[in-house]
Formats: sequence, C-alpha cells, structure tokens
Amino acid sequence: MTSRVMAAIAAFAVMTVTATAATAQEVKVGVILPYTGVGAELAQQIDRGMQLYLKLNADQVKPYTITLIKRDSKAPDGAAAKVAVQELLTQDKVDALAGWVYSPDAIASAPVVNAGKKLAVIMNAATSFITNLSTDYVRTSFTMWHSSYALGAQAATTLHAKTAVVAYSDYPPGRDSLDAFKNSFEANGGKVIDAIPAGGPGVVPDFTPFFQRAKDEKPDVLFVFVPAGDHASAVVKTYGALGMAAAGIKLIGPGDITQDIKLQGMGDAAIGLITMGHYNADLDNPQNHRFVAAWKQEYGADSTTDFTAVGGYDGMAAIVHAVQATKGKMDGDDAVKSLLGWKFDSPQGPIMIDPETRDIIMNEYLSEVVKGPDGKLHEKQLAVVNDVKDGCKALAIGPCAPKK
Amino acid sequence: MDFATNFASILLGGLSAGTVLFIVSVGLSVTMGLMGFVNLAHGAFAMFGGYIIVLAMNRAHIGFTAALALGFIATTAISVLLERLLYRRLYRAGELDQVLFTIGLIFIFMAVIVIVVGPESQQITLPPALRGQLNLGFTQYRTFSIFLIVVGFLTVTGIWLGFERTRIGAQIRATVDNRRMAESLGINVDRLFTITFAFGSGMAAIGGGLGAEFLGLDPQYALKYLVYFLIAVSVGGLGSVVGVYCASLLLGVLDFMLKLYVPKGGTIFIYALTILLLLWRPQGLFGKKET
Amino acid sequence: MTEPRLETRALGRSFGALKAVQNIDFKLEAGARHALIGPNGAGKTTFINLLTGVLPPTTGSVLLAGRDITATAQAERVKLGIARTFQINRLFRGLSVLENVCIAVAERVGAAPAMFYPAGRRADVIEESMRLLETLKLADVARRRVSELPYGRQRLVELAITIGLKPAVLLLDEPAAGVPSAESHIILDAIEGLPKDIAVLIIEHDMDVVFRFAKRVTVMVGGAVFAEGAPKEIEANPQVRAVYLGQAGHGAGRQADHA
Amino acid sequence: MTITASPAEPAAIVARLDHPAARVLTRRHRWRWWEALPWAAAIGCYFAFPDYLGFGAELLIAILFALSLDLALGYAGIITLGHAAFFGAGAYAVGMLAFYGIWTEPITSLLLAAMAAAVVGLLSGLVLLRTRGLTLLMLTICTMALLQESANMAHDYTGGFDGLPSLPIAPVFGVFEFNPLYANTQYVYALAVLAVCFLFVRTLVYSPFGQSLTGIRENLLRMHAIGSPVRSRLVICYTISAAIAGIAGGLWAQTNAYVNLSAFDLDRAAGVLIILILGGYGRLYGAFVGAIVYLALEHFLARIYPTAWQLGLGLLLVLIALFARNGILGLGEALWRRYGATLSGRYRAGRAAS
Repeated sequence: MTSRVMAAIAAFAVMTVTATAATAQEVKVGVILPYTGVGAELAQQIDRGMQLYLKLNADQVKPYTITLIKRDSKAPDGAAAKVAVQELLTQDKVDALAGWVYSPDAIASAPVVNAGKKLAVIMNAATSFITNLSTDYVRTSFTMWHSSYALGAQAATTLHAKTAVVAYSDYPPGRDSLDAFKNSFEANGGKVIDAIPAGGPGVVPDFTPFFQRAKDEKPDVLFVFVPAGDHASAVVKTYGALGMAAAGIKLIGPGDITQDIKLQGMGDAAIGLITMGHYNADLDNPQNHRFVAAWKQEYGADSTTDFTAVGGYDGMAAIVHAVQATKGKMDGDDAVKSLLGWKFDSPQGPIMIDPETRDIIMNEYLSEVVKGPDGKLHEKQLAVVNDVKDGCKALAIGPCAPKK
Repeated sequence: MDFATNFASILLGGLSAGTVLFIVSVGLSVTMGLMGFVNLAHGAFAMFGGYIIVLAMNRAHIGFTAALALGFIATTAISVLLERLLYRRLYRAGELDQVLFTIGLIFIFMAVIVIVVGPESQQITLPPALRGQLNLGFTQYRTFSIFLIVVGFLTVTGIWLGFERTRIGAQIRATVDNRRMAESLGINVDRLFTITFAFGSGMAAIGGGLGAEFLGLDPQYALKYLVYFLIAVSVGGLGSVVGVYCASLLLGVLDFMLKLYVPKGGTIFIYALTILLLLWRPQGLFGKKET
Repeated sequence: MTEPRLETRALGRSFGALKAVQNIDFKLEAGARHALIGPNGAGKTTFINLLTGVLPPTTGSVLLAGRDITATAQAERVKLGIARTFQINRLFRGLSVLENVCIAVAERVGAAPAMFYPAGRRADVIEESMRLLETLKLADVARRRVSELPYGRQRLVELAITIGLKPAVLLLDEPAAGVPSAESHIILDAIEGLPKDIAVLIIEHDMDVVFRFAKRVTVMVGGAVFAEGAPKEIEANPQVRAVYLGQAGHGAGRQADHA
Repeated sequence: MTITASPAEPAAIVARLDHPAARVLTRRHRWRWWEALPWAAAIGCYFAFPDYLGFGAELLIAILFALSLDLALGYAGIITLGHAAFFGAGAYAVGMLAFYGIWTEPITSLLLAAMAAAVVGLLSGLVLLRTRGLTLLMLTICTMALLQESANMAHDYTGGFDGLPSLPIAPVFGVFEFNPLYANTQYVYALAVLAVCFLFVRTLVYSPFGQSLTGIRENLLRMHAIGSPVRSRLVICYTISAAIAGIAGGLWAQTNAYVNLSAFDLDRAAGVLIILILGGYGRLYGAFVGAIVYLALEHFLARIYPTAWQLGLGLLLVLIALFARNGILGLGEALWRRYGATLSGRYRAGRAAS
C-alpha cells in the first residue's frame, strides 16, 4: 500500500527529473498511454514492459540515454492522445513516439504522426488498418487477425470442430476477430452457425443471455472475443456457471481472454479453456524466463507479465534498435527503414517487422489452461503456428487494403 | 430447448442482474427523495465498499460474510463522516452546485484508489458454495444468481418493513411526502438524512461487493455505472424503495430478454425502455406526482 | 354590453371520487367587485384554476364576454384578458422588481418573442412598468431584488405583474394572505385603486377585507355555491354564519385548497 | 441608443427611464470594457504560446460547447446531461460529409452541422421538454446514449468505435490549410467561429426573448400565468442551443480531422456541464472561465502526474462547490459585492443568488 504511494511519488519525481536532464546522447521518446481510465491497467503493463527492457538491456542502449516523456491519453476519444502527440513533437521535440492502447487514439493521431515524421511504435492498438494511416507507424503488438485467423484453422484441424458460435464485443477488434476466425475456420471446412454481438467494450455486460443463446445452439466450440480484463473473467465465469463444458461446448478464443494478469482470478472455471495467442507467461524459452523472473523481482511476485507487457518490451527493443541504427539521429524515415525486416529474439519467441506493412510477424501459440502442481493456473502449449502475418492486410480485406 | 427452462433462465438472469442494480441504487433513491440531494457520488461509495470487501477477501483472506459486514461498516463510517463535514453544507445549495460537488468527490475517490490500490481491476473470489450451478428441479441455474435474487428479496422486504413498522421509517415516509410539513411537525430531517445516507451508502457498498462478480471493480466503477443507478432511481420513482426494486427487476428482465433474442440491439434497449417508461410516467413507476 | 364579462355554466371538477367543484353558475359583470369566500377546502382555488385554464373542467363551461373559452389554453385566456394572482407568491425572485413587471408587460405587448434587439431598447415597456410601480408605490424599491423585499411588498409585486397584463378580469387569490396586518392596508389601497372597469374576483378569508372591498359576495361550501348576495345579506345570513363566519380566519393546511 | 434621449418626450417619461432601476435595464446590453479582455487574451496567446495552439483550439471548442449549454441551462433553466447528443450530431454531419467526399468546405459544413443538430434538438425538445428535473435529466442522457448506440450499430457507415479517420477538410476560404502539427489555422478558425456564435448568443440573451427565458428559469408557473407560450419558448431555445452545440461538434471534427463515438459520450456531456457550473452559469462568460480553468488544470496536472491527476481536479470542484455559489464568477461577484458594488455589480449579484 504505502509502497504504491512511494512508487507514485517516485514516478512523479523521475518524470520531472528526466524531463529536465538533457545530455548530448539523449534520445527522447514520447509515450502516449491511458494512464487513467479504463485502460490504466494496460498502460501500467506496457509502461513496465518498456522500463524493464531498458533495465535489462542497458548495454544495448549505450552510449545513448533514453528518456521517456509520458503523457496520459485519458479516455479513448482520440482527442487527448492527438494533442499529446502534437505537443510531444512540437514542444518536447521527441525523437520517437510510442504507446497507443486504444485504436481510436492511434487513428486520431495518424495525421499528426504523419506530419511529425518521427518513428511511432504502436504497442497495443489492434485495429488492422492503423498502419496504413501513416508510414511512420510500426506495430510491435498484434492485430486480432494474428490470433483469430490462426485459431480458425486450428479449431477445424487440431480441435476437429465442425460448428462454431462466435460471441464478440461489438466494436472493431471484436468484429475483426469474427471475420478472421470465420474466414479461416470455414476455409478449413468448419461452419459458423451464429455470431452474437455481446455488448460493447465500455461496460461489462452480463454474458448469461448471450451464452444461453449459444448453449441452445449446441456448437462444437464457442469462440469468444472480448477485451482483456473484466470482460474476459466475466466470460469465463459465465461459461463455467452455465455448465457449457458439461454440455460438450469448448470455449476458445484469442489469447486476450486468458490474459495472464487475469488468469488466476478466473478460478478453476478457466481450466480447459483453449486460446490462441502470441504470448503467455508460461512460454518456455530463455528470453521469457529472463523476462518473467526480472519482472517478478521488479514488480512483486504476484504481479506477472502478459501480452500487453511484451508489446511494450518489444516496442522498446525496436526503438533501441532504431537508435543504434541511426546513430542516435532518429530521423523519421531512416528510423522506420532500419526496422523494416528487423528480427528480434523476444520473450514471445522470434519476431520480425514485415517490410511491406510495418506490422509484426510472430508465432501464435495454441494453449490450454491447466492447473499446475503449484495449484495455480498455467498455459499448456498444444501447438505452434510459425511466422503469422496480419491476415487482414495479407488478404487485403476492406480498409486493410494498403492505400495507394 | 423447451420454453419453460428458457423462460426460467431469462427470469432468473434478469432478476439477478436487476437485484444488483437495486441493492446499489436503493440508498440513492431514498436520499434523493428525502433531501432532493443530487448525490452522483453514490456509486463512489459502492466502489469504495466493493474495494474494501474484495481486498479484505483477497489480501487479508477474510471470509465472504465477514468481508461484506466490514465493507458495510467501513462505508457507513466514511459516509457519515463526509455527510457531517461536507454534504451538510450543500443541502440548501442549488442542485447544480451539488452536481459539481459530488462529481468532484467521484474524482477524488478514483484518484485515491489508483494511488493506494492501483489501476488494475479487482477480482472477487466467491466462496465455493456460491459457485457453479444449482438444481432448482425445473431448471439448472448459476448458484450466485439465485443467491442474489434471494438476498435482494430479503433486503427489500426488510427495508419495507423498516419503513412501515418503525418510527424512523414513518418519519422518512412523511418527509419524502412533504418535507416542509414534516419539519413543521418537528421531525429532525437532518438527522433522518444522516441515518438514511449512511445506511444507503452501506447498502451500496454491499451492492458493490456482490455486483463485482458481474460488473467487475475498478477505479472507473463510480462513473461507469452511474447512469444505470440513476435510471433505476428515476424509473422507480424518487424515494420509493419498492419502486426502485420493481424498476430494477423490470429493467433487468426486459434487458435480458431482448439481449437473448435480439443481441444485435446491444445496449440500446435499456435506454429505449427508460425513455418510454419515463414518458409514460414522468414521476416514475411509484413516484409521487410533481417532482 | 349585455353579456357578463365572465360567466360559468354548471362548471364542475372532480378528482376521482372527490367533487372539488360542482355545478357552479356564476356571473362576473364589468367593473364588478366580487368576493368569493368559504371554509378551507371549499374549492375556491380549484374554481380559480378552472377559470384560468390551469385545470380542465369535468363538466360545464366557462364563457368570457359570451365567448366559450372552456377549451382555450391558459396562455390564450391571459391574452383574452383573464389574469390572476396566486395564494403563494409566484415571482421571479432573482430579478429586480422592475424586471419582474417588465417581463409581464413585454409579454402583453408582444415584445417577448423578439430575439435580435436588446430588451433595453423597448423604452415603452420599461417606461410603462416603471409607471405601474409608481402607482403601486414600489418605485423606491424598483431596483431591489424581489427576494430581498418584505413579504407585503412582494405581494404588491405579485399584484403589479398581473395589472401589467391589463386584464379585463382579475382574479385575486387571497392577495393579503400571509401579510402582517400592519402592511395589509398597502394591498387593500392598491386593490381599491384598480381601474374601475376591471371585473375583480377576490378570494379572501379576512372578513374586514371582504366587507370593505366587495359589492357582492359568493359563499362556497363543499365545492358548491352555498349563498350569494350583497355583503350585508351574507353577513346577516344565519346559515352562512353557522358554516363559515363563525370559524373564519387563516387556518393551517391551506394546501388543501390547492388541487 | 433609445428614443429616450429625444427631447420630444415628456419629462415624466424621461424621468422614469432615468430611474436607476430602469437604467440597469436600458443599459444592460451595452458592451463593458472588460468584455474585450477574453478576446485580447485569445489573440495574445496566439503569439505568446505558438506551441499550445492545438490545445488552444480544443479549449476554444470547449468554450463554444459550454456557451451553447449556458443558453439552455443557464438562461432557460433546462437541466440536461445529454448535450453531447448535439455535439455528436454536428461532428458526424461534418465527418461523414467529408469522409465520403460529399462536402468538405469547412464553413458551409459547419452550417450543415448546425442544421443537423438543430433537427435533433427540435425533435427531442418537442418530446422531452414536457418534463422537468431528474426525469428530464435522465431523458436527455438516454436520448444521447441512443444516438451513440445507433452510431455504433451503423458502423459500416460511421466507422463505429474507431470512427472515421483522416477526414479531408478543404482549406478555409480555399487558402488556409489545417496543418495537423502546427494548429495555427485551427486556432484562428475556431476563435473566429466562437466570436461569431458568441455575438449571436449575447444578442439573444439580452433580447426580450432572452429575458422571457430568464423568467421561465426563475418561475415557470408565473410565466404560464402571464400568458407566455412556455413550451414553445423552451423548444426554440433548446433548438438554438443544439445548433450551436452542433457547430462546436463540427468544429471539433474539422480541427481534429476525425470523428468517433466519443462525440456522443456521457463524459463529454458531464464535462461540459461541470465546466459551465465551475465557471458560473447564466452569465455568458462562465463558459470561458470554466473551460479555461478546468481544461488547463487537467492538461497540466495530467502532465506532471499522469496516473492520478483527477485528485487535483476533484479537490478544485469540491472546494468551489463548498465555498463559492454559482462557480468562479459567482465567487468573484460575491467578493465584488462585498467591496462596494456598482449598480451593475449589484444587479448581476442578484442573478447570482437565483
């Protein structure tokens, strides 16, 4: 408790200090995250991911010092984010931009980013076409297509599902994952028999009616996309409470719904839940072991890494790479160029920035929630899909088709 | 599946959703009816209580019931404190000043929770007895929902009896009916208000804790759900406990049913319903005319 | 003109089972000074509300100078010349005394809908309002905020607003109610000073006021006309004394009169 | 300015119009010297803080939005928490016209935005303005939420939650481009629009119509009793207020080159209400003071303490509510009164207590 207060005060101090301290070798990175409001928790994860990269890889950063100038993008209305970007570019003269939890913020910021001609690393915002809006956008996080498209195929093949019902939060990421899943699931011989818009992202709805409807339709799998966090835990609880597992309906979805920071809170209801995601804390590779260990040491044993944190971690890695490649100049075009085709050995496994789309190419892991010997919930890996691109842009669907 | 079970599930789901709404809102209704005080910060007390309850369970590992009691007491205490020190000064102020004040209060609650607990949302872990499904003979349904419905019913009966049978209850009803008259009859309205305010906040706290299973619990809570609380109060009719109960359940069930059959409608129904109900009865289902 | 200024035929209004006003035939001639008395709950204020169109009647009709206005809206009736004061002040408490009257006058002369020139340009409105205040001896407080005035003065403003509407029929609902007797003469002077041709109907509990002012008196009991006649007759009428004059005065629970 | 000066008038009339109370009314609408200050300040800021013009534009738009609310709430006493409905209507009118390349000329699209919002205001006003108090409050909220949800459901056209990106807005007068990075044009443009709308609103509130609105706010029943068509007055006022809110929304969409569902947010509606109450309603300039204090504080607090800046804001609101009646201007007037009020000082103070 008090430690938190201290942390807050410390954060305050650090920010004021860093904002003033300026050395020849300094590279200023403007961070736009919703430090308040519904996205505050994700902001914290991403922020920590960035900080942790800098801490763990100080030697990579030398001889430069990276200064983070943090701005709150507040509610997901785009306005605060846009003004923040504007001022970071014109007042603080930052060398790079990073962050963006909400897609509307990234979309609203696009014209400014374009005019600013600085590298802008998207660390969470998931709407696929965002990277088309500015040639300075590079995404190290994910789009819904990465996981859902991969999952569609796996559901039909590995899980031998014939029919599926999709329940999704009725906003772009939700509709994206619906399209993505439907696309590949039906391409692999499955059939989506119903698609249920289950409330919006703002307020957690009671999922019972939606799941009741799904249960009545007796599909092989229920594919769910909802925002990580309360929505996800509510989903799992409702799934358990309605006894759908007993009714032989598998609950599957993108890794969002088993976000590690929420997993334990879901309780045993989550056991058997199968998700497709690019990261979970249980991934078995040296980079991740290092990452997780350092995290727990830094932020407490009961805190944990998750896919948003790794987005921040990889994003910071990308920025540092650009810094080194441009000798700290960080001219926008060069910085972006230096990242095209950039490969990195991330805690989530090998990743690469697609030279065409400036979006991430990464592995997707199909995993099942199991109870470990330690009595905690863990992700058991069932299959890996290598080098997954953003399907939406790959298939040039709707607004994802690159602008000419 | 057969209609009966389907209908039952709609009813149960709707009722449990409505019950949460009721438990949180009832205090707001009575205090607004009593003093005409626009206490938008009511949800903040629900949030505060919810945090106490959840943290007590998750961090201090206190039992469910004990945690609820603790939440109730703590929230009651802080509400009395705030009422005595601050709210009191604004009784005679215009409603807009009250809006300004209570919104400010919400902001403070939010910020303090972020600083002390952190921005992450809290998970409530129900005691095993309340998890999973319960066999009602005619249908299976999630135990917690049924638990909520029962709790809600007991609560409303309790409060109702309190209103009908106790002296304070009578005074409250008199004051809601006609404040001037009540004052001229020597009823100490301020004291009444302190009591109802404290009790209402306590109820809100319980609601925050019980609702966490469905609604989650994070620093945004007080703002996120404010509209729903206000809807329940206005549709029910200011100051009417039974009104809020019926309104909450009605909205809960209708919303649930429409979601089940026309999910495309999203959240549109609850608002459409409210508009229709309020145009039909501007003073609310159980409200006195001329508010 | 043969037609009475204001006339009601079998006028009645019930609230559910309660017959607040029943079957009233009533005439108010031009220049009349008519008092309406009766115990609390006799339906006097309801009657006024029926005349002004605040409430629709359940039976009967209201005629203004022979024209049936039963269905006419409140605002319309005001334009046709029916104005009223309220038992409890209804003033623009936050505004100056002068502006209180100006709003009424502006409404009467049809200035109110104008959007694109300042109200201050309507010298005619302001001047007339000012003149009215002078006649009511309110000029000295014209600048004060109404809520700052003593209650007696506030009642005067209430009166001033209605007179500002230049009514043909003026309905005064207990104009002296709640005014300390020391001040009540101000009101009475004002009422006596009213233009002669206005038809005035006054509800009053204070018998001195009634007998000093009224040429004719109607007694209402239980929602119906109980007796009508010259003040002397009424005063002499034993039944009236029995049911009313005996227990005259300002009782509590006057709300009962409000329906 | 008025006929009163003309010598033809009998002395008595001149005398009456010369009565202090009358003078207050005949001169209320005259421009005071200090009314030049906000505009001077706004122009000054343009040169003083060239780096803050983006924020400045947001601020000016917020002022305009708050001004529109002041007309409905501060003058006609219509207590609404759904004013973002009109902001959103205006924003989407401009946004969709531009996004689909139908109409991108800024000034005319603002007029279209005003019309769109006015229609919404008129229709909802006709239905809602029968009610008062909490009921009206809830009805306005729900209407706004309905619009937002409809905009979400029509995501194929509105872009839903993500909104419509990168709107192509034509240069003002075909000359002045909106530069996303340096918001000089946006700022001046927003300032000009604000000035025009302000002149309109100012004229309105000092007009006889405005006076009758004040009457409605002060005592509804009395207005009925003096034969005022209250409902239609309220509807007209509400519609005008909506139109101006629509202009604010359109301006927002243009200067930001995007529009999304947040235009209809309750946060926005509540925010503008807070701004107005904080500044002081029913005073024209409350919108200015409130918006500047609230947004500036939020902006800079959020910088030094991104995670919990609401604390400072909350404290401010609570303190103002506790120790000032009717916001900052109300406080100012109270002080002004205490230290020897002038005629106008006392008059407006009267307003303050209402």
